Amino acid sequence: MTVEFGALGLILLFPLIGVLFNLFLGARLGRRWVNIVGPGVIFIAFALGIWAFAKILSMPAGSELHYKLWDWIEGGSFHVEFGLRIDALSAVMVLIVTGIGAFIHLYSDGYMAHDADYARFFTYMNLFALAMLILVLADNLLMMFVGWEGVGLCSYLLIAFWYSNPEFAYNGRKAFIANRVGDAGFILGMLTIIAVLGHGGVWSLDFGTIHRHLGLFTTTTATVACLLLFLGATGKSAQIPLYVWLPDAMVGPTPVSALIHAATMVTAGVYMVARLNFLYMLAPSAMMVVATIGAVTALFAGTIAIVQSDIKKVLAYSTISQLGYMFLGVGSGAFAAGIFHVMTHAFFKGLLFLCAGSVIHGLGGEQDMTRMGGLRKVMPITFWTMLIATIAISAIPPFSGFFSKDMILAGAYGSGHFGLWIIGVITAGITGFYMFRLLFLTFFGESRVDPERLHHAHESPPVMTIPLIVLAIAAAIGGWVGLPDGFLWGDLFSRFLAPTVGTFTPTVATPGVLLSVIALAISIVGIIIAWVLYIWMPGLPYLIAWRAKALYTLLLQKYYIDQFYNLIVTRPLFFVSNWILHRGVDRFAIDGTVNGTGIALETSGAIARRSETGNIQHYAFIYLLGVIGIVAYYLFLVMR
Amino acid sequence: MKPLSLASINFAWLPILPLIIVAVAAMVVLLAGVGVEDEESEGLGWLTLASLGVAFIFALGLVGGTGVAFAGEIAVDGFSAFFQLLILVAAAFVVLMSLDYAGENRLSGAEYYSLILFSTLGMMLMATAGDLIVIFLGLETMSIAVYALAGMRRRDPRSNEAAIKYFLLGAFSTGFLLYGIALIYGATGTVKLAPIHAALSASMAGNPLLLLGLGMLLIGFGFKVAAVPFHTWTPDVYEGAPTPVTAFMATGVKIGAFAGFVRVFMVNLGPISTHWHAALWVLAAITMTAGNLIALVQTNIKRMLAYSAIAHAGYLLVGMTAAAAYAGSAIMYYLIGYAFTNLGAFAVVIAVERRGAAAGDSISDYRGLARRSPALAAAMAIFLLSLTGVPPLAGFVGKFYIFSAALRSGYVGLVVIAVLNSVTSAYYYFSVIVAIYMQEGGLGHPTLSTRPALAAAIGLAVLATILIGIYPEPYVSAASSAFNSALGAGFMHMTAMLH
Amino acid sequence: MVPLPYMMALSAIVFVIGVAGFITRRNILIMFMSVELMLNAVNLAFIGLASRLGTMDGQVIVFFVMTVAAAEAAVGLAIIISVFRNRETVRADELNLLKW
Amino acid sequence: MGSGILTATIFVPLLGAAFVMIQRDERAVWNSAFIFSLVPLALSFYLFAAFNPHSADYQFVEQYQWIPQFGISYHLGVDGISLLLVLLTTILITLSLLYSGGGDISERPREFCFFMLVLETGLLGTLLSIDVFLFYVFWEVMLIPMYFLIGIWGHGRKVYAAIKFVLFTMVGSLLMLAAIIYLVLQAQHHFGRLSFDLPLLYQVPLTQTQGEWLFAAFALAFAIKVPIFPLHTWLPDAHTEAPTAGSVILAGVMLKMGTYGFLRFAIPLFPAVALEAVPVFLALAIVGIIYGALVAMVQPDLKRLVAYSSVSHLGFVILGIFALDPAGVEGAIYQMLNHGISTGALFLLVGMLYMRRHTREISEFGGLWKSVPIYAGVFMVVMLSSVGLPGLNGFVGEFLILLGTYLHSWLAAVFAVTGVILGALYLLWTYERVMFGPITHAVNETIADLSGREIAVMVPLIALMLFMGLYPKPLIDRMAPSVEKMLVPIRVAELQRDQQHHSSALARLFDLDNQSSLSRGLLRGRAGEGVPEASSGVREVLNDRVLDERAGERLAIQKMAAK
Repeated sequence: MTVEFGALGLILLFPLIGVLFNLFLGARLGRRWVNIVGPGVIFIAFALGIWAFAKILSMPAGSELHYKLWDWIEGGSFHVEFGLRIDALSAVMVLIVTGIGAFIHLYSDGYMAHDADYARFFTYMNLFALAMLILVLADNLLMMFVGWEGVGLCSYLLIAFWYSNPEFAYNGRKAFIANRVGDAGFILGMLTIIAVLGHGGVWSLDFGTIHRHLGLFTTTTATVACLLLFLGATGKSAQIPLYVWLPDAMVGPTPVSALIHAATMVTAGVYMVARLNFLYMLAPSAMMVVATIGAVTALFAGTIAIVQSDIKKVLAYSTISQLGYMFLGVGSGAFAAGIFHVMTHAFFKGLLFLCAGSVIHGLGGEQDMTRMGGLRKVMPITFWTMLIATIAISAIPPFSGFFSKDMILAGAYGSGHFGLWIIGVITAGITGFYMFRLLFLTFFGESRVDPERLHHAHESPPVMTIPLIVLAIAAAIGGWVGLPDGFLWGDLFSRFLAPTVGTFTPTVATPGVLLSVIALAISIVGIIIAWVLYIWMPGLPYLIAWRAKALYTLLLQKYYIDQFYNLIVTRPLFFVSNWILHRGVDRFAIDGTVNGTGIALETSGAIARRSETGNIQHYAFIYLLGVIGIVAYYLFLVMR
Repeated sequence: MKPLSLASINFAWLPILPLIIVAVAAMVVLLAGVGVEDEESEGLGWLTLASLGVAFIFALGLVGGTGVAFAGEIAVDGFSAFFQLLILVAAAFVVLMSLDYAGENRLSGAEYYSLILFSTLGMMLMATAGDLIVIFLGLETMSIAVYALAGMRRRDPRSNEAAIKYFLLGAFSTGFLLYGIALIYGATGTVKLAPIHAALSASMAGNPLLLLGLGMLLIGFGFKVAAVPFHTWTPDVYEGAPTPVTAFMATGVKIGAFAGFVRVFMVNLGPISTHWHAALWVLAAITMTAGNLIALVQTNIKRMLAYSAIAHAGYLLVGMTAAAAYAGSAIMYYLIGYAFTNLGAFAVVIAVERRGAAAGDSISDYRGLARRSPALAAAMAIFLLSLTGVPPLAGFVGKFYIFSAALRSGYVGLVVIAVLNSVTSAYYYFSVIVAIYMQEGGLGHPTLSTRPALAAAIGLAVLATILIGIYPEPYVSAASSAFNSALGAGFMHMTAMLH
Repeated sequence: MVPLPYMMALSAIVFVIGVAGFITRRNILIMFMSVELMLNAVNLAFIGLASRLGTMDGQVIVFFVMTVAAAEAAVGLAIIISVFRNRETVRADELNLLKW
Repeated sequence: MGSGILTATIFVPLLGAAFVMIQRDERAVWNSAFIFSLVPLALSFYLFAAFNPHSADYQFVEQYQWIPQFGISYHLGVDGISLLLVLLTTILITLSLLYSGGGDISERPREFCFFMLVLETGLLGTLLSIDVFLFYVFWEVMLIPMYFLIGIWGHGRKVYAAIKFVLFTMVGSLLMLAAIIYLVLQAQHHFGRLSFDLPLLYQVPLTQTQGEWLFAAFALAFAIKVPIFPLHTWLPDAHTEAPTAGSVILAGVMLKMGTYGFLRFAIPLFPAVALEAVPVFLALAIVGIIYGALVAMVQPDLKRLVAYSSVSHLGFVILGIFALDPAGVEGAIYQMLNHGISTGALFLLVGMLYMRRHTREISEFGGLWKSVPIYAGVFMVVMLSSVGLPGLNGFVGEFLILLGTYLHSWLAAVFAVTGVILGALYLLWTYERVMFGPITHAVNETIADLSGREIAVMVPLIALMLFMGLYPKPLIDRMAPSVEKMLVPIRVAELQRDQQHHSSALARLFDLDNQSSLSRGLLRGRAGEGVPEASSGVREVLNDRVLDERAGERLAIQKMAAK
């Protein structure tokens, strides 16, 4: 059942109002107005989102709300419109985006209280919310791509928010470019879909239309399309090989990291795969690729997170790792599980970042965990909320992370990816380890804080702590909507999503609870190791680092991937562009030919000019040459 | 041999009335000028102008005529009328731009203006001739007068040198032309054009006298129209001669020469065009190319315009190569536009020159002209653009017409060469524009306000260059009906043959 | 009567002598005389052809040519004189103010 | 015949040019030039509004005899392909004049306005001519004012740049003139009358060799103008040394004349040859896209960088055109408009910077955001438009082009899509170096932000970027019928080619899955759900044919299988 629902337009309208307000009036009307309008519009959007969600709930399963804004692109026979739609999947996403977004906006009021550029900040933030909502509300791939690139833009702008620092600016650009590489794949993916459908006389990118005409796809075409789109997802959701931008993105203001680089934008790839689940289901090998990339990324990023000392970097790699989980989930066919993890992750990772932000804020900008410690007393609320988040991400029941991660691992196992399941489980242990390492280094033990900073250290103001508390509650109990089937109310979440993303049916018999217990055990082992190394024997990590120096350096240098890209892509590109193309081809070859022609003409002119010696008899001689030529020609004609 | 019968001669005076007027005027001016100071020759100029005007009016009356007069020595047709009119206009422009110049440069007015009239007479005679000998006479009348004109600045060694070079090479060349006439005479038994044409129709291919005669005629005309390699005199003479005379040589002489050339070759030797178009093809190609290449490196504007004139002769030869009715009218149209453009350009050269000296002819003297004298600069820019062949100016339509004709006759290669040459020529024409508009420095302030006649000449030339370009229709029809009338009823088969 | 080919050959030879003289002699006056030689060679040809063809045209032409040559000579000599006045030379290779 | 509105559009600027020349006061010069440029702007808006979007024919046609001896007439008309370019021209000229009056041009303003207005006449005339001769006249006319604009008001090696521009263009255009004449003579040969009228010339039957040479001549002229690699080197010089307004018009409008020429002349006149040449042009377009972007990346001079970016963007346009698919061609036209707006805006912005600092070296800047935030913000939007961010205009064109290309050759689309990445790379890097980072040169701290006039120049452009990005429908609707019509001869040529293939090559029978582009183009229905909805009569006819063809193929396969 599809119902036209005008309020969908309003969901977009309010963030847009926010953007315009902050852009044009923000700086003039002052901080007070910005602080109200900035978060306010998102809260309104949140309320509208709840309304739409309630509407969906009240309608039969599988219903969707639709609202066409206007016809958009038509070219040849191809046609897409600017249309919005909400079904179960996007309803969940809208709530995540507006809900968490609203609280992070609120938090930002406090976090950005001392920044002169607050109006610009909220402009970007509201713009981000707008783009993200377009992304999740889009009723076709192309419009989704508008949001997709829009959030990328906002990410770029916000990473480079403190533009005076050239490194920050560089990181912003790096994010945008990495995303663009993925987006190129995304575009090709869309084109493939259009071509396949168009071949059958269908010229649209509408999700519903694609779904209805799945028959036009062969396995090959579906695989190609899915893989290309997934390339886009690896960019946006920071998976191998395009993840490199995300850790560097942490130089942006922390609320940005929380909202964009943890809770919402980076999960867009997962959302896209889930949204196109029907297409992916046609392409088992593409699914396999998605799952494998997800699992490998999860492990890979987790290992790097172990040795990082920058609190936000740890969280960044953790995010990449968790995103890997989500892809493992959707790649295994457990789409609901993936989205479920998107949600819980949004709670706890958003919270983790906000807490980290609170710490950084409290310490006047310090991000190095080796210069923290013992902050438990100074920032109690931050500590407690962060503890909840850490437990949640470490997948300890009954906190939310446990349920979603469990569902994903079950999916991986159930779809027959046994190897990937093992990677997932190991990663769970690593997650527990590095997260508690972070917690211990920050809040426990002796304070290693610069005394100057410690002097000013303080708990954050309520405007920041309230969002912490709200999110902490969500992180704690948010997973209860997706309990294992047969336990209390069971898996409400998957049932709700089922009409949209289908139900996961295992191909391999799963040993049920045993799987959960194994994963849980490994997580706890990770936590215990963290406790041993950072509370019980704090000297030990240094010893290990010293002993396994090669491995330690490898991890610390993030497997040298940045350097690798630099060596094989960036430098050759510049070298070729400058020396071969610009100087070699353009200046030397082409312009050389052009100018050479000119010079040759002038030179021959200068030479020919010498025939005009001024001497009459030379002239007569030249004349005679002409005479001889003509006479010879006519004699030739006569003789012939 | 027929006995001479006065009745058969057909003394039709009316067709040669313009010639008579010009001839009489030449003598009147010469006589009237006795005792007139060199600085005060303007009156004589006006007299000359008036007589040219009268001749123009009578020449207008010839339009549409057909037939021959004086036993075929004089051709009475649109072709002659067309060229007479054009030559008269060119001469009038030259007089107009000489009015101040002659006084300023102390040229002896009586001789100067009468020589102009005499050479005009020669040109008109060439255009009107129905006989090779009359063409020869016309050519010599024109040339001898112009030799003297080139040396009018008697105390200027450069002017002397121009005159002597022109004279010697001209006389040398006359020998070839005459020899050619003699050979043709030997081959066909006549020097009258119409009977030659008739004789050719009875196949004479391979006649050695005819072919060699053809070659010699080519050489002779080639010299007058400044085709490479018979062009060598052109730059030196153009540079050394007084500028109005240069203008006259670049336009009047060239028009007159082409009038004869076209009439002899395209009209009367048309039936054997297979025997001359290959030679003309080569001449056209090297003329365009050499002219443009050497023009690239010139620093003196008159010399540059001389090479440009050579190049334009090349374009005209492209038209001749095409050898057809449409090509004939293309050439004639081209000459109209070419005449006005070049007259205008030389008028600007006169305006920029320092009075009484040859200085001011360097292209670098044009630097900053746009600031000092915007109108003059704009006029020069328009002339140069027209010479380049930029639409919608006269030069463009002319080139278009010529290229069309050549393509229609199938000379794709030649047109490509011409096109590439046009591009080359853009470089040096535009270099002058660069000097005028984009560089600073140069000579002092040229004034037009004290030389109203010169200003009028430039203004009229600008107007003509633009008008002929954007509204070519009447000129095109004039040219084509003129040429067709020369072809006449008896020659119609030529068009058919060329299709 | 002299056969035509002889006439034509003589005419051609004289013409070539004229051309050669024009090109080789440095003195302007002699160059001019060479030109006269060329013209007279042509005259010879005209006369020969006229007698062979039996028309008057050729002979008439010769008169025209002689007249024109005279006119040319008049103007030419005047020019040569004025050159000599200014430059005090009648050598062709010394007249090269104008070149290139 | 005709309302005269097109004549008015073309020649009012010329009147204006004459009018400004008699103005003595400098202010009056600027004002009158601006007002005169508003007239064609208003007229072109009227054209846009009154244009019948359902017709593929020329509209507002005017025709008068001009040079009847040559079959040349003064024949004007506007169709979906030229309509929008006319609008673009009038908009950019007006804005350029508005901008230039704000201090950018201080020397000889009268001549400047004169040449700008003459230029407008030339540009509009080129777009609106149906008679080929008339077209050629305007084509050359637009060259001259631009030459003066670069040569007089330019910077640095302006004279070199100006003459290079002229000579490059002339080589192509004069050869094209020869080709035009040749074509007309062929027409005369076939139809018995001289005519330069384009619709007639479309019908001229040509031999293969004739077609190839003529196409080559036309294509060369247009390729130089576009410019297509490797004929592009006049562009960086001309763009860089030109005054700001000159660069805007040069990049914004004049380059489009090349691509317009392909659409109007080179392709429809010689469809069969164009079809053969597709691989060459696709390859050159791709090289241009990548090459332009890479070379732009390493330019130290802002304006040069933007200039090379034009090479890259125009590569996209060529790609779309030679996809020879409605989507691709529509995208290409759209991209022409986009490029005009975005690159025009970029040149304006660089000019504004130059006016303040008298340098365009990127290394002279850095951290400008702090001192000129409005400028930086505007620059950001313009840059994003140029990058092709969805939601802004650039994306629509780029996407349609890629779509058209993909339908023709997926491989070409794969290569071309790298341009999307590289475009972002060099523009963002530039932005970063200019706007971000600390202020490295003390002078940059005190430069003034945008003035009211400058904002007034930029606002319409930014509005257009947004509008065209979000609601391209009214524009595409107007161009669609003309594009379809233009492609009909291509479809016919494809059909003929395929027929030859079919009769000879049995192997193709196995190639059922690999649809010929013909049937793909034909089986396309708008917003079609299943049943293709043919949009023109020709299409329907061809449709039947294709279905037959496919049935035949199937039959043949069955026979083969039976053996």
